[in-house]
Amino acid sequence: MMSNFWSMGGYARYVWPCFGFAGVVLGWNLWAARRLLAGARLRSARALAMAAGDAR
Amino acid sequence: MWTWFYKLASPPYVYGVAAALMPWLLGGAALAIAYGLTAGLALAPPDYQQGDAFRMIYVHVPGAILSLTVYMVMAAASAVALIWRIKVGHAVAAASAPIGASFALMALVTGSLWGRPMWGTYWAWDPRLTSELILLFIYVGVMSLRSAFEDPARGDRAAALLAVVGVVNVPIVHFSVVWWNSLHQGATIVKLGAPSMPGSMLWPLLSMWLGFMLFYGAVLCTRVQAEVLNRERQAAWVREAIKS
Amino acid sequence: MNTIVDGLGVEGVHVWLGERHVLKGVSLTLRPRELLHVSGPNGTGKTTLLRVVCGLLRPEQGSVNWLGRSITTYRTEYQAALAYASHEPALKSDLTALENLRFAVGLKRRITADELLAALNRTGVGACADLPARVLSAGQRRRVAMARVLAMNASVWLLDEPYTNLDASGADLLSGLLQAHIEAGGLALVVAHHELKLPCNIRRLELNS
Amino acid sequence: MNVGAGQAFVLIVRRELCLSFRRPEQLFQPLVFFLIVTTLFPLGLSLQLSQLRDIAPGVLWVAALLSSLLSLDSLFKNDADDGTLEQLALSGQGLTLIVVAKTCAHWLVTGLALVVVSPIVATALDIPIAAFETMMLSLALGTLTLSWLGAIGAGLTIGLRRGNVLLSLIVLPLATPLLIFGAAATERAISGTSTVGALYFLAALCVFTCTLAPFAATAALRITLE
Repeated sequence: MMSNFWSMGGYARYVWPCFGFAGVVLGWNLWAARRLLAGARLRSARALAMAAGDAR
Repeated sequence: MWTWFYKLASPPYVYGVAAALMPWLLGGAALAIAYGLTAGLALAPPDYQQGDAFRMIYVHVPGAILSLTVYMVMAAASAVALIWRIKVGHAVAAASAPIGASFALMALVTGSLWGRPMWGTYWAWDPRLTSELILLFIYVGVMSLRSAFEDPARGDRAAALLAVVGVVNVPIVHFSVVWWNSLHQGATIVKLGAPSMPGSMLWPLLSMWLGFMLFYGAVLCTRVQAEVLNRERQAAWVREAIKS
Repeated sequence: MNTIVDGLGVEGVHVWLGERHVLKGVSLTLRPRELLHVSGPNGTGKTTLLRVVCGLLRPEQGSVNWLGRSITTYRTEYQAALAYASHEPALKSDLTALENLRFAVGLKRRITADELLAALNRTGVGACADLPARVLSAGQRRRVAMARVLAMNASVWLLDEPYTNLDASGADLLSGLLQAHIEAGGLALVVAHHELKLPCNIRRLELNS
Repeated sequence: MNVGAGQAFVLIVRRELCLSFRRPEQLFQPLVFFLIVTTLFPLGLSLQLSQLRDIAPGVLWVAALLSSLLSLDSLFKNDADDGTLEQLALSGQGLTLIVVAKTCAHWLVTGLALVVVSPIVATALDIPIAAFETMMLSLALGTLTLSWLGAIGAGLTIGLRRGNVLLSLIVLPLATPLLIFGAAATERAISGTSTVGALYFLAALCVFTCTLAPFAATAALRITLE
């Protein structure tokens, strides 16, 4: 039953890479967006710290 | 009269809304995609012509639709940003471009994986795939143009103009590619996603589409936060925003 | 809020170039028969200010007004009254000095070759009129650029480092032209990092970082 | 005393033509490139003459697009580099007029020149003389449209160091419809079938682009100038 599902009627070598690639794209999107936000926060924090330093 | 509009488009407001919306959108996306995958991969019956290979449309079709939808969002945001000089519009456009490009790439790769068993080749110069490829090129052009400028404000506006020019061109490209294709090959290519689908096949597709839309919304929220921060480094509200 | 009805008014102009906040709320007024000398160390936005006053650069905040009206809405009339000499002489090296003038000034007003030659003669480069600009020396190019300003018959002169590459006689000549322009009721904004020695009334604006 | 738009247009076109003819090598280089690229294809493919005729329209059109792109880079860049673009922008004439005049002049010295030499290339590619008329008409329409698309791209990439590559990246995807209809018109002219459909589409694209692109190119120039 299960092996029947995994074989996808003989199309397994196309179906699973297809879904795999879609998964990779979705995962990359999430990861890249988080990384971008973390970077932006870090740079903002640095800029604010520098501005505070200048004020003093 | 326009004050509500500007308040809606003010960076701190957008930042706050994006941060608050993001988990809900991501949760919704996870639910919709989970249902779509289960129903699409396991519950829906195999297609009588394409067998189990048809299941690839559950990522290909939403990916292709999203690549266009994201482009429309990007172009609309760009137009708003250019006309009313609203910085948040540039932030939305800049955030959308890589997401849309990734969806276009997804549509291309999954489309050619679907094409191999159906057409016997990975690439058949099918009009939809060809115009998808050109859409990807336009995305790459917009992103390269934005990053080529040393002054980010100028890069924003240049990329915005190109996005607007592109939106006029995308339908023309699609139409001309369809015209060109009908010239070279007959309409023998099996249509992706038959017009009349039984509900057991259609509902998972709609659910995947909804899931992808929500997913785009979630990623957009995260990216918009970053882009807004990058454009507003000196402002006082940033101090409050990045504390949390 | 000062609305200068008979001259040029710049109000609270802020410009960011990338991450750099170059102009931080610069205001100035300039009336006919006035010369404003803008000075300051390198990188303080002198050229940026001049480009804003020209209308080449749109400030993120603040406005530039000519005869009491914003130069963005009043662009054509303002540009017709304006002569700008940028830091580089802005000459096409393949065209002769005379052709350079004809194609630049000819867009502003109808002008004959004789008038253009007269302008070139006044700046002392009449003999170079038919030479391509690429064979001219840096000082001669500067003089041709000055002749272009003259020929435009403009009331507003916006000059960016006009004394660069000029020899002593050239500098005297330029000072004389500026003096004559001011006395004739014109107004001028001159960016220069050294002192201007002119008999007319010079106001100063010092930009600091 | 003021200079009307018509006079200003003529003056700018004259200026551009004058500049082009002072540097004839800049005129000939894209044309020579066009000839060389079309020579490379048959050499690389080593085809029989009859097969050459099959690929001729595509080769001709790809070479035409690429060689037109070569000269587009300098459309505004040269003037921006030596400061004369600022003088033009402050001349009291609208920026749109300047963009239109410069682009028209550019097409005259590049596009039209390419159309004129195209029969030589066509002969080498074994395109029958009967197809020349359609081919030249389609090339004229196509290069004019491309000049306009390129004006947008050139306006957007003025101040950039690697602007040339970026310009191609921006303009070529937008130019795909031109390639499709242009090559199709030429192909049909060779095979003797009706060319009207493809030519109409090409003409429609040309009219559409010439109507909207001046405004887009002006906006592009404003963005990079301001």
